[in-house]
Amino acid sequence: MSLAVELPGLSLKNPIMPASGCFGFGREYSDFYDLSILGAVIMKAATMESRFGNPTPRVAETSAGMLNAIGLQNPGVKKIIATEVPFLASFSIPIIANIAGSTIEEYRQVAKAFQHTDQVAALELNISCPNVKEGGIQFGTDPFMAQKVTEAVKEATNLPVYVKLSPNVADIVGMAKAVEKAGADGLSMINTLTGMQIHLATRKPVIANKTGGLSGPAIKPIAIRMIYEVKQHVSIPIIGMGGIMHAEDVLEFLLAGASAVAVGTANFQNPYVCKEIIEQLPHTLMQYSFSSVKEAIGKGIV
Amino acid sequence: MSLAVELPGLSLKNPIMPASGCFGFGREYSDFYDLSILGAVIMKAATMESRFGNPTPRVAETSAGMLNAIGLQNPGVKKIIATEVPFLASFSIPIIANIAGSTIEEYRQVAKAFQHTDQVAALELNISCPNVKEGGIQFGTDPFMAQKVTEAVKEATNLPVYVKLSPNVADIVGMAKAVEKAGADGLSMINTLTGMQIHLATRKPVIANKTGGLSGPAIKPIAIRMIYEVKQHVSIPIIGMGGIMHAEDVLEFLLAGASAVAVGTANFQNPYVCKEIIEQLPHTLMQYSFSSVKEAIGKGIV
Amino acid sequence: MQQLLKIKSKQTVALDTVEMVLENKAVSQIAVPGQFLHLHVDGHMLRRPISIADADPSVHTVTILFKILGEGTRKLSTYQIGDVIDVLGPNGNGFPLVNATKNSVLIVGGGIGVPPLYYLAKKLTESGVTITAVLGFQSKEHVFYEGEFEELGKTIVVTNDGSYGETGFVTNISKEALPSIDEYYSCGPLPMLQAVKERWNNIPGYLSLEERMGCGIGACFACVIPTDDHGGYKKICQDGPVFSAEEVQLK
Amino acid sequence: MQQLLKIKSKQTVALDTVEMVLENKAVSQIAVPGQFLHLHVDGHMLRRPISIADADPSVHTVTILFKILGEGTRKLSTYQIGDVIDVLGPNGNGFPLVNATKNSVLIVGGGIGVPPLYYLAKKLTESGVTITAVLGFQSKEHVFYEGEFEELGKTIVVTNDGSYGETGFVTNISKEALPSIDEYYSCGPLPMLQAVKERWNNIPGYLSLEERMGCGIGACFACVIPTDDHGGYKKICQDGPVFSAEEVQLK
Ligand SMILES: Cc1cc2nc3c(=O)[nH]c(=O)nc-3n(C[C@H](O)[C@H](O)[C@H](O)COP(=O)(O)OP(=O)(O)OC[C@H]3O[C@@H](n4cnc5c(N)ncnc54)[C@H](O)[C@@H]3O)c2cc1C
Ligand SMILES: Cc1cc2nc3c(=O)[nH]c(=O)nc-3n(C[C@H](O)[C@H](O)[C@H](O)COP(=O)(O)OP(=O)(O)OC[C@H]3O[C@@H](n4cnc5c(N)ncnc54)[C@H](O)[C@@H]3O)c2cc1C
Ligand SMILES: Cc1cc2nc3c(=O)[nH]c(=O)nc-3n(C[C@H](O)[C@H](O)[C@H](O)COP(=O)(O)O)c2cc1C
Ligand SMILES: Cc1cc2nc3c(=O)[nH]c(=O)nc-3n(C[C@H](O)[C@H](O)[C@H](O)COP(=O)(O)O)c2cc1C
Ligand code: FES
Ligand code: FES
Repeated sequence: MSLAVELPGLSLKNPIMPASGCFGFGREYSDFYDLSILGAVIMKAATMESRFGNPTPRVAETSAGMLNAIGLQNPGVKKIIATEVPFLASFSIPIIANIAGSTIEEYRQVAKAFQHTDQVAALELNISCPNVKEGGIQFGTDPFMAQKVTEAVKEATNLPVYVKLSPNVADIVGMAKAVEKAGADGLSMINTLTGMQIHLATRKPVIANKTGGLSGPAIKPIAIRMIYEVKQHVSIPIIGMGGIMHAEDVLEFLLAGASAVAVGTANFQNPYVCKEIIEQLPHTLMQYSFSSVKEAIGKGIV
Repeated sequence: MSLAVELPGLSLKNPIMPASGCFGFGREYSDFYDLSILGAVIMKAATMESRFGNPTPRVAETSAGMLNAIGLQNPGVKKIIATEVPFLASFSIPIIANIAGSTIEEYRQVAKAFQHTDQVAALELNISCPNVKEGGIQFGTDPFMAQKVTEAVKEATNLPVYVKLSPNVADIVGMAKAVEKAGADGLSMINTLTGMQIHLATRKPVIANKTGGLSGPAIKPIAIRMIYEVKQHVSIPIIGMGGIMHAEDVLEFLLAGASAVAVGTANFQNPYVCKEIIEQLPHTLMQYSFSSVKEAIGKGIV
Repeated sequence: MQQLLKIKSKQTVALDTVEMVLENKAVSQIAVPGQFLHLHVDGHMLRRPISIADADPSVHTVTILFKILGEGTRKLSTYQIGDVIDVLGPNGNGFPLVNATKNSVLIVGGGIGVPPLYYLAKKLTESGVTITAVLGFQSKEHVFYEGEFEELGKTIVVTNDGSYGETGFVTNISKEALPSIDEYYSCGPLPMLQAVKERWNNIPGYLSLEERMGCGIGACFACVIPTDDHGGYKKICQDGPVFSAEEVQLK
Repeated sequence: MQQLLKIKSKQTVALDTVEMVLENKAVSQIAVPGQFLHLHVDGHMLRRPISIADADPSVHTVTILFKILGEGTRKLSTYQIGDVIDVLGPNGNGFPLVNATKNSVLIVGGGIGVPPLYYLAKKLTESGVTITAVLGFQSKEHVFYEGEFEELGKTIVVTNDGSYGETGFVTNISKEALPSIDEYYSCGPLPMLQAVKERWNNIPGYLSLEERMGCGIGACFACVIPTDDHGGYKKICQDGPVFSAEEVQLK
């Protein structure tokens, strides 16, 4: 049973990676299991300077999901390269750096900064974080802006660039095509849907930032639909995510057209989830008569 | 404890009504309880001619939600007026007719047809059904088209018109403003989010129509967010819906800015759900120190 | 109607196949063969339709059998004796019980379509009808209720792989192996029902159909089946699940 | 670490307040006062952080007390003796146990902030420290563990409405009613902690803080608290939940 997948810049021994922002820089989860079993790891978003992020509360629980508005808290790209990348590199797995910014210029700078390490295999361009006020949102919902920022980042780096799409749009195919045209090497989808919860006793939003990003199994049908639609209109590979909890979910994403997947929220409920999925995946593929991961990609498209 | 709410054309003794498509024309649920306790009832979508709808399977279960692609099956507006409206009218509750069509002309005709009964109190303009292929989707995601169809329907009827918005858009406020400008008397939000589920064993979408509309508690945070945002930018009232299961959910919708609510998917799990919510609501309001429904509307907006 | 049914006994009768005897007076008194219960399973949005496999009003019991297929039935199989299940039902219309002149009836069941036919067969034999049962299963470990049917009439078990009884499909049974029959009743997977309808197209037959359901009571239009090519339809949950073979189009 | 803890006993100790004694050797051996368990509750996406209220390695038990507030704690309260809870923990750092020279310690607890202080008070008295406990509750029916604290030292119960003990807030207790103290430890709602920090700002104090959590282990940045005005921060789940009063900004 071969779990391996080849993507631009990424030789994955299996298609499972923790999603950005849901695994920090891996330190805490390395206490639970040996991270070298992972297909790859996607780091928490990096910005040029360190950011504190949003006020708390930053998370809320919803039915089969959660809201978060961390607000891109991170120690800044230099510190990430100096201390976090080497730590992750010690596990000999491909490292994907999630990059964010408030302006196209910041995106470009962060991308450039990652040229100063050879331990990062690819960039994930986070144009879809709904929790940054200065501009993040418009990059992710306007195809023209998405194209601009993708072009700028492609110019600044020689690493493959996976553009992470926002589901908060009417036409996901249009967004995907725009960034493909701009040179994206792959797509990451989906980021969170913008949501809100109101606390009855205090009569105000639970999340201090008011709105937050909805993730978890609740959004899986939306992720599957968007990947299914986009797969038929682009020729770059898709890293799929949104609500994955089990190996069966991974197969559903592969069938919809994802070539690899990221697991986010599930890590909070079960810190071993990536490990368990990697162990279970061969059995699940076999159960549904597949002899490799590659064979399943896009097979659900009718 | 006053539960009453006054909306354009609707004197509601309480803010609870079954959502369109989730209660048929009330006949089946009238075996479970006396429908006269309801604040109002929203009928299943009416089109000009009878429609068979989509092939089956038409529903699938998801985490804390479901997908449906019924495809506007209905006996046509004439038959609805002849047989269904009189049945519902016997319960002396305001009847809201949900109208749909493939063209602006069909919308206009259906709206006009409802002039032939005086038993319908308002129209709910379904511009957001994701399951009609010929055009429904573009009315719901393009503010210009939404405005056009709203204007056409307003011209064709003297009943108040509630425009039901699709959540499958990047800018819900823009949609709301467009239909308000076009003369909408109120808004209904939200309709379902487009989703998909892939059946692993058969390797194809569970729903014969491939995609379906996601409803249920999974989408509640998105509904709350959209209502919260829209409420601050329009002056017409909002009928809120999306994942309501309990009286607490109703209060959350009121706090977000809804003036009344509709309960959809929950009816399938618990046919008594509207009745139970109506009975529970006064206690819930009291528990959170409200002395009427009206008092709670929009109180969560900070 | 909505009722609470208490689990009185529970046993595995074949591979992944669970029989539960449930207690509820009202349901046991009104249930007719072919009707189903729409079961709420904890943590699941939609209810699961499961046929009534037997009912005994004298001891207030209703029996169901289900196959563990997905998450809902898996969860249901973890329920313990004494636990209570919230159901809507009995829903739908049952099999029309034949009038006395039709005295030889064929019962054709496939896999988890067998359970409703057991209650039917019991009621038919009680009213003096002779039944012959052809029961198809994937393989030996899936076979159940053979003994129960044998007590009621001639019973032929068929397995697809030949690991038990006859080999092949229920429609492979030769004419000679069957008595002359006046009417048939069938429940099972769609391809089987299509084959059954074709093979016995010269005699009246009744089919019990399955479809994914929302409400289970006729309100949501999830479970329709076309009755003609002009938009005619029936709802499986409300007008069925049993239909005369002529009445519906099996796509 | 992830562990399964079996419920050994369960009782309601005050209005909506449940005490559970859980069995797990490893956790009972390493838990220190102030640490918490991150509990998985069936059907809930996020885990619930609950403090360790006591631990006894000799019988492998860990005690928790929780207030039924929302759906997760309500569900947890329906768990039965013998059921098993999946937890991460013990998480975070505990209270720094004072050195022997500091021999008079004030314990200030508010509501469901009282439980971690009980385990702390036990450990402190075991090492020869004199403790004085001021425990605040909403009203009489919310009071719990008064007897348990009295066994360890002078204990003053305060209720907001005066229905039991002193009336008002924990910070209303007059100087005269308290011994001279070297250090304080506090856990409770934020406004109480602010008032405590202000009132006893002349002596070293430790506060146990609460925040909504995602991972509970330091990976998601959900539970940060500012340490200065220049972007400095700590994570409550990993660096806390106990902080020296000087170290953190209580907004
Ligand atoms: C009228 C009727 C009577 C039935 N009687 C029986 C019976 O006696 N014993 C038995 O084992 N099964 C019976 N079935 C099939 C049974 O409903 C499904 O096997 C069951 O719903 C699957 O649920 P799950 O949670 O295991 O699967 P999941 O895949 O988790 O279910 C997801 C959703 O799909 C629906 N679904 C999946 N498969 C089917 C199916 N074949 N038919 C209808 N809905 C489906 C579920 O109800 C649920 O809403 C009957 C179906 C119908 C319509
Ligand atoms: C370090 C720490 C120790 C705690 N110790 C205890 C204890 O010993 N006993 C006790 O009763 N409570 C304790 N709490 C508070 C407890 O975590 C919440 O009361 C509980 O999570 C509420 O869950 P719920 O399902 O009842 O509420 P819901 O409102 O359904 O919870 C929804 C979400 O919000 C979170 N949440 C809600 N209120 C709080 C809160 N006050 N603090 C943190 N998260 C919250 C929940 O964890 C969950 O993720 C502690 C909190 C922290 C951070
Ligand atoms: C707490 C949290 C923090 C996140 N931070 C980031 C981030 O920094 N950058 C990013 O691109 N996505 C971020 N995401 C989105 C996830 O990477 C993922 O796209 C999304 O959560 C859907 O997957 P899931 O349902 O498996 O969590 C975050 C999600 C969560 C829940
Ligand atoms: C089976 C089903 C059928 C529906 N049919 C219609 C419809 O005909 N017209 C319409 O405007 N909305 C229709 N809806 C959408 C609901 O009215 C409602 O907006 C949506 O389901 C969100 O509410 P809920 O989560 O409470 O179900 C349908 C929803 C479901 C689940
Ligand atoms: S399941 Fe709703 S009409 Fe049959
Ligand atoms: S809860 Fe995730 S960092 Fe503290």
